[in-house]
Amino acid sequence: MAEDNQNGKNGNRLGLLERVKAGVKEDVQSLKTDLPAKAKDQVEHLKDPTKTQVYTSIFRHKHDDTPRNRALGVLSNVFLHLHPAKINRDAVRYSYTWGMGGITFYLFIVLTFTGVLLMFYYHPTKVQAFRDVLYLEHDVPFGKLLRNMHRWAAHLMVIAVWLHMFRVFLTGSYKKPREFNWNIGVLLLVFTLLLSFTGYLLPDDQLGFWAVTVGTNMARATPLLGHEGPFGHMLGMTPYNDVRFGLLGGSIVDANALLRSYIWHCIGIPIVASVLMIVHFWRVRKDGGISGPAPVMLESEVKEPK
Amino acid sequence: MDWRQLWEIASAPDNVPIVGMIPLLAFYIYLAWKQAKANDELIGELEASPAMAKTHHRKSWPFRPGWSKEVHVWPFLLRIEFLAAMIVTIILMVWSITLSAPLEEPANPNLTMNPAKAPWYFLGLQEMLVYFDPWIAGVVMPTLIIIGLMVIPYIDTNPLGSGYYTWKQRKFAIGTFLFGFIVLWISMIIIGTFIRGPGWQWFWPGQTWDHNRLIYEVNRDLPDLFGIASNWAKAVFGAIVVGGYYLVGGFVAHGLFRRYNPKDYKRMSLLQYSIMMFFLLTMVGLPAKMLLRLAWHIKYVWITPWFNV
Amino acid sequence: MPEQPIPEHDPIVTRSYALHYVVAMVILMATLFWALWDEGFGQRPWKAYQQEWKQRYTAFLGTARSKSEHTVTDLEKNPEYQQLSQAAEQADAASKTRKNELQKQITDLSAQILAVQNVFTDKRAYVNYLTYDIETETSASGKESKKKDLEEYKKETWTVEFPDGHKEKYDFRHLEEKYNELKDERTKASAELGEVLKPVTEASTKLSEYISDHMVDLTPAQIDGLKKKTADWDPKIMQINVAEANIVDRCESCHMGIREPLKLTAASMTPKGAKKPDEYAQAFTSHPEPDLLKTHDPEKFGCSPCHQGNGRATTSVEKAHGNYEHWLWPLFPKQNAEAGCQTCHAADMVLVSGDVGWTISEGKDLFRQKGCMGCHRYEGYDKEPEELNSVSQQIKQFEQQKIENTKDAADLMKQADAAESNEEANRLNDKAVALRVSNSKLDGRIQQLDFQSHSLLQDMKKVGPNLKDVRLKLNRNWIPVWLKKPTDFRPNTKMPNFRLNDEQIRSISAYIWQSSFTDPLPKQKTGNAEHGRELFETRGCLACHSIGEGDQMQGGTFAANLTRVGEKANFDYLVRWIHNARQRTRPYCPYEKKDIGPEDYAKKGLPYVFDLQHSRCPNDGHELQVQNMTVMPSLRLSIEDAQDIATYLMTQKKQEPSAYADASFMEDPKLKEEGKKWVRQFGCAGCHEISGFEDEGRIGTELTFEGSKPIERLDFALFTEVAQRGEREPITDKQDLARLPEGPAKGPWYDHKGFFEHKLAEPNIYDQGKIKSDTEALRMPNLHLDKEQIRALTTFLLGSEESSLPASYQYKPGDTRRDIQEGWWIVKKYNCMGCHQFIPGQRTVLMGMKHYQDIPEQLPPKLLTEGARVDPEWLRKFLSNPSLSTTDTNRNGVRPYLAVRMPTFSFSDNELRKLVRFFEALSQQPIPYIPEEVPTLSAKESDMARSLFSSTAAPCLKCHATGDPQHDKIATAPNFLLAKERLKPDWVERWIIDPQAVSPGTSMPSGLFRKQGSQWVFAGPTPPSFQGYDKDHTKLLVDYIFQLTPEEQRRVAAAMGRTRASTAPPGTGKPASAARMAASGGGSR
Amino acid sequence: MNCRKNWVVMTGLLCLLGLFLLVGCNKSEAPEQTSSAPEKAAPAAAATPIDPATAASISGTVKLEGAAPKGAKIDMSQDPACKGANMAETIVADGGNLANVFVYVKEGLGDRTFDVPKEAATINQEGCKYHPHVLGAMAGQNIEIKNSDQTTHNIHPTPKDNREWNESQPPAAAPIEKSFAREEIMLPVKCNQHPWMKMYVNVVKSPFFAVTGPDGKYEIKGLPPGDYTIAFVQEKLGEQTQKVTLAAKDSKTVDSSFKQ
Repeated sequence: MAEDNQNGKNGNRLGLLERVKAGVKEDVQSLKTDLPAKAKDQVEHLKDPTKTQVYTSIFRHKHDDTPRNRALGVLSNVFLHLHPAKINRDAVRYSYTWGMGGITFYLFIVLTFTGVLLMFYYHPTKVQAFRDVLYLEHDVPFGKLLRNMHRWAAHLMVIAVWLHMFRVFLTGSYKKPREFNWNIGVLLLVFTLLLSFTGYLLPDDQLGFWAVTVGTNMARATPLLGHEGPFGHMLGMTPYNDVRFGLLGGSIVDANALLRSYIWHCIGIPIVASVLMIVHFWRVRKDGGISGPAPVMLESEVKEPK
Repeated sequence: MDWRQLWEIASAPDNVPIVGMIPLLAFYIYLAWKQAKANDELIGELEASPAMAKTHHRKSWPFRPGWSKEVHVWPFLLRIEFLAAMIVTIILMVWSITLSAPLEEPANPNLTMNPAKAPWYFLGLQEMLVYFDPWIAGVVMPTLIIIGLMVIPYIDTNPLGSGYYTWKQRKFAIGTFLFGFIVLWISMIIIGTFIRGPGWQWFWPGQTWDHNRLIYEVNRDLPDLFGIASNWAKAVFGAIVVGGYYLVGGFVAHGLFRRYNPKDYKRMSLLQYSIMMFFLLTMVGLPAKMLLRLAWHIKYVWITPWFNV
Repeated sequence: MPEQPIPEHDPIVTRSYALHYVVAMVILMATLFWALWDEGFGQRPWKAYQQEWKQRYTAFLGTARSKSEHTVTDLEKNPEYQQLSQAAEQADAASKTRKNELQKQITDLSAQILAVQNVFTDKRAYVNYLTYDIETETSASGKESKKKDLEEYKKETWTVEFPDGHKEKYDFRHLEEKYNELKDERTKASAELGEVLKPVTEASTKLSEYISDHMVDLTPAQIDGLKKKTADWDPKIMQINVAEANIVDRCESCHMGIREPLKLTAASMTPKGAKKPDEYAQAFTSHPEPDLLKTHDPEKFGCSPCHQGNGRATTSVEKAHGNYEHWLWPLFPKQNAEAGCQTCHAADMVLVSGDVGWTISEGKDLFRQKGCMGCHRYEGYDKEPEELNSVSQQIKQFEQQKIENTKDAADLMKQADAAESNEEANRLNDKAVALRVSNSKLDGRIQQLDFQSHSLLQDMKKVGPNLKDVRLKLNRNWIPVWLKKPTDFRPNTKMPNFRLNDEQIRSISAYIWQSSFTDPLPKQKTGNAEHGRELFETRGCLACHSIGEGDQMQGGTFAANLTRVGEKANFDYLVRWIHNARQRTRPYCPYEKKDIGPEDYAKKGLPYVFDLQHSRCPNDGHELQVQNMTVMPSLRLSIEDAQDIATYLMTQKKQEPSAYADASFMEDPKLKEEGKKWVRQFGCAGCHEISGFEDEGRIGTELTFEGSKPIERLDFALFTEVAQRGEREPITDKQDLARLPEGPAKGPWYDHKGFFEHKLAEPNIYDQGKIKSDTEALRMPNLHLDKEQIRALTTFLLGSEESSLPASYQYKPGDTRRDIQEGWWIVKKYNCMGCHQFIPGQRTVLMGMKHYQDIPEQLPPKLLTEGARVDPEWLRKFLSNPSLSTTDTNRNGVRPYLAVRMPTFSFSDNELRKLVRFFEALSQQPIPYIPEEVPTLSAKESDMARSLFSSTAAPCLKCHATGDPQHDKIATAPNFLLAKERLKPDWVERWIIDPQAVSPGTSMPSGLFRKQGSQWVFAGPTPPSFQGYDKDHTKLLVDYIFQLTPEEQRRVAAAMGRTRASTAPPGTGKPASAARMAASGGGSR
Repeated sequence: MNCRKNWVVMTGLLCLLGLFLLVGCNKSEAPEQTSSAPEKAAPAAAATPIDPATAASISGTVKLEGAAPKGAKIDMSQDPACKGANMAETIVADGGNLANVFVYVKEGLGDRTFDVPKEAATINQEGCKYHPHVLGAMAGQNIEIKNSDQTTHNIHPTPKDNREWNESQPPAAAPIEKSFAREEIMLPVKCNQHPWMKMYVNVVKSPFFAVTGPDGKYEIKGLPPGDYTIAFVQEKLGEQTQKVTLAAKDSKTVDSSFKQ
């Protein structure tokens, strides 16, 4: 517009005004016709949100029941791509799988979530630990529920891991080519128990204190490395330098033990366990998905080694 | 019958998982057994008629030609996974609302708890403390369990039974595992939870946990039974007994294994076979030692200046 | 494989999970809502309490308000009120017109200000902006031009439209002026309005003050305030949070009424129609002792430090009260609520204010009186032996120090002699000198400690009698009978029942008998039993001892019942005991650990004399125990009186001593060793002095922190399960069952209270069903306590906790309040409260006796203001010798007219010091006391005072003793001559103005003086010489009393003998002869 | 799948909403049931009227069994202002008639309350002696104490259940007015300056009391019909009680006797 005016200075004053008038009129006219059309168009567009750019940027394919899109639904999803697009028809049978591996993983997620929330309220010090738990119980909104869920999920996870291992053994799923993954699984079982055990001390109550005392007292008797263990003396083990001291950061269960168990519980073991989990899941896929249900094999079909 | 005592034990918040685990385990064993039975029957049939073996789809579930052999993960698997997640969430929430996690008195090193129990999943090991010195029960045994579990895939040479439930084709493997898991691990936990009361004494279910109960028990060492007094003699004697156990037991086991499991025996290399034998004998050694302790009050078999077994 | 029909369609693909999902979803959502509900309500039961509170309290306030209104209506009838109300109305009326004018003016001005302000602020903003621009402009020319702009702008005019419609134009300067002018005006008007309203507000304040001053309860307005507060109440958690002590108490979330200003009882909070108060009603009561909350401000103390429980918890009553497993500090039971006091006030024998009838104090007393501390250590109780120990340790240390100092000094001096320079030598010499001086200081300290140990030996007391004297004192045959079951002989004895078997009795009695002294006793004459009875009943024996059994019993419970003493005691010994209970047969040397006899003295050629002045061991010079370790004092009776009393006591026996079965086995030396074993086993030496057991330790557990012992450490033995489940009451013995404060167990009693109560009711209860040998069995004897005593002791023990509160919360004052704390231990130790009243409302033993019902003036004086009354130096003298005389001791020093006798306790210096400080501190008197200077009276004033003193209207000498034996027979008040040395003048003045306020119930009447203006004048007719005297009459009298001489007193007494006392003629002040004094004294009768 | 899932969620939500509405309704009903306000504390009971038409009366004589002790003479020489003769008044019996016995209705009046008389009961101190020796008064009734002697007295009641006080009263001083709020029988009053001076005030809640005169007689009038326990109290000899049933307009004789 400013430019128009500038130009107008050189030309006819009246003409300029006319042109401005005409231009404005045209603009108004275009608004009158375009707006309703665009609005209609927009409504049409919004009727199917799956076609919007925002939607398609997130979901890269349609969600209808075509086999292609079903497969894409799994493969293009970062959370779901652990799964193959298609699996053995009987592998969805719960009676075979028991679903314990998945439940364990789900519980791990629940524990991580509740655990992080609990960490907001907890200080791993002798003075505050017990008070913080009381505070959680009595003051924090949903604090009690949070703590209960964390605790019970931990117990449930131990049971789920055991059952998972039980199922894997019974279906012979550790056999070739899954030997290594079984080993990863055994390690994960150990870490699950250690996670639970290290968490036991954190409320700093009698229950945890004595459970951990009993537990770590065994470490005294470690052969060679414990001061009460076989040959420990000969290697110069005392209560102040043996493996138990290393575990507790002291000769008794005290502030250092609390801190160590907190760090193992919240940082050390979860990281290691997560890494192992990734390997575990990866290997499940790479070893050919879950083992079964496979067609039964007959003795007669076994190819004897030479 | 002291029902109240029983209820007190069973309803202790930290014991509830165990109480829940027992029926859960029973259910899953039943589930596995049912499928194993169906598969075993199918195997029997197929072995009987090679013709059928050629055409059969080889699963105990019904199948019709034309049904797809593979299904889409989405939605057929994921719907089950989501459902499972929901059910677990529900269980967890209800459990958390109705039952509070235990919180006892602030830690007090001067006040010993009686009984002082480890977390329930370690009670099997704690129970072992009765029969073995801590270095075995607390250190050697867990290590052996872990290693033992890890070597399983490498010593199990049986190619059958991979990916389906069966009993017929894997009698030895499954029997051994059930023995280890159910008898030695789970039942020890149950004993540790329900049976072991104050002073880690044996209380039958329904017996009152009397803190003042005294029992009379004199534990002897095996060498003493034979009147061996000298320390060196004891050490040598113990070594002989333990070594003897492994040798004689190994020989007996060898005889049995060779006779009843000839194919596996044939398939196994020497290393595989000796590792299996070591773990098998060690595992059987546990109840043997327990029996010695419970029936004859024998504390140690092998006494040396550095360690006792 | 059973053939099953194969379905047409693939079930895996066709099967629908819709139903599963619906069900799971419904349940999941339900669970989520459940979790929400649980968080909002399930975990917050207090919300229901607060709802209920709102309704009930509102209803209660409704009735309270109508009552209050009633009172107000009554009040309003009062002329005083009406006068005030009239004044208020008048003030209101007077100010009305002016008030209205002013208010209108202010409104107008405000509107005008607003109008001007609208324009002014805008212009000012622009001016400010221009000014800033000028200030920051750098070039001079620019500055100039901008200044011009500003000037121009300021000259512009703008229109202001005023609220009344007229417009006016202003330039900037005038606008500013106008604005300020209007504002000034408004301020002035407001000030004037305040001035005008002042009388009105004053009058109405007076009116409302009158109402609140004259209302016992709250005024209707206050109640309305409460009502509004309640109505507006939104449920919220109520909490007290004291970070420094880690207190978070939310008790008031349910106990909403605790701090309400009205008294709320469970009954008053019960809804109409309900029969019993429900849990809400019980929760809503106000605190039963609001005064306690004043000294223990809940905002600082919270609730749980006193009551315990889990102050944070709000999820259920059990949780909040801490009545669940794993909570170490459960709420103290209602019956033992006072246990909470002990957690901070363990050092107070008497809880600081108004300690009358407190269970916890009763428990503290019982712990001492029953001799519990003989077997159980408890911080603060019977601490003399420990202190003695530490004193001797210190002495050793100091002596060591001295030796070192001497050595060092010698060393230094040697160095000095060899020093190179004079400065160096001087420096070293100075050091050596300093060491020598410090040695002399150490000598002083050692001396002090020696005195201290002398005192401590004197302070050490035993609950039971000295058993070294049994041969001298007792009927031999009686001993086994007594040991069998002491309560059979003396139902209320302190001696507990040890459940001894016959063998134990035989050997114990043999040991005690054979290890006793055999020194001969002087023979005593039989006295007059009737006179003895009179003395026994009037001299004050009954403040501690009792006599008579069952309903006939009278006297105190502090010491033994003496009814049957004649059956067991030897008359000669009894006389010696009554005459001076502290007299020992032989002194004991703690250093040599042996009793010292005349032979030891003879060896050194010393006379066999041992008492507090001769307390050094002849063998080694160590401090001896020269007194019997009893708290029984000497009543300073003559030997004849002692004989009379002993004779009387001997007559009370129920059977002849000879009727006891022969017990000559006690002479059997074979039993002695066995007996020694049992004496040790049962800890007899905890309460008795027994030969060979002088240094025996306590046999029981320490109880200082018994209440915080984990429950697992309390051995319920075979009753653990029984107690946890409360299935049955294990005590079957009827007598013991009756001791349980809450009766037989009805529910679980696996807690500290249950343990203590059962243990105290039947101390061997936890042996029941157990097989133990005699040496293993529980040793605690049955103390045959009653319900109340057990409740008190349980309360005491429950409160004996290691407090988790910071030290600043413990009551351990360092100022004079500490003197009070220490004093009470001594007061209770010697049962001073059996005779004297220390706290208003406290009943002494003597007050309860029939003998004093008609003659309360014969009771020992009340000591409510003793510290303010007497000179501390005098008090110390009096306490060490209450006869105030070295020769004439068979009398009371201050109140010879009282039959009851202030005994000589032979307090140690230590205790004297503490007692004097105690009395001073109790009355908040400064220490040291500097006596007030009493002005010397002029002759005229003396005359005036004398005339008043002897007037019939103020017949002081009618009651007060004068020293004239004739007169003193009927005297009921102390001699004025004592005043000068004994009393504090300021107290005397307060006393004569209103004696009833100082010592309620005293014989001295109130109303002798009245206030006339600012002057205290005598209430009765005054002698004419008082005309025109404008000083306080009280002051005059006090000064006179403090200057009274014996001669003057005689003169006054003589004056009183004559009929109407006007004035004694001046100049007759010659000392009256003794004969005349006697005559005139007689004349007053 | 999507549609199905939405439907599932909706149903679930609706079900739950319904459920919670139900729960919510139940909740809100509960407090209404207990909303009735507690009401108590009726206004202070007014005096219970007695119909004079039915009023009954009792009268009688109190005797002393056995010989009356000889009145001990009191030596008042201690204070020359105390004039006249004075005899101990512990037991005053003339010809077996016992004086100074306080008679009152101890039980049977139930919860009745009575107006406190406006006029004060009086005690006079004359000749270093109290007149009367035994006084009856109602709780809250004013008692006026005069001193007619030329010496100072002090009045010192030593009650059990009332407040103790002790005031001096110089000669010709204004009378002291006091009252006792609680019931108490044989409340001793004495003068500390004249140890022999002693009297008893009896404070009761009803106006039905009397003190026997020198002839041992007493009378109580205006009693409503009913069953009563009449108590006779003598300062030294203690209390005796008798039961009596009164019909309307009865006038019964209730005698009593004390043994020494």
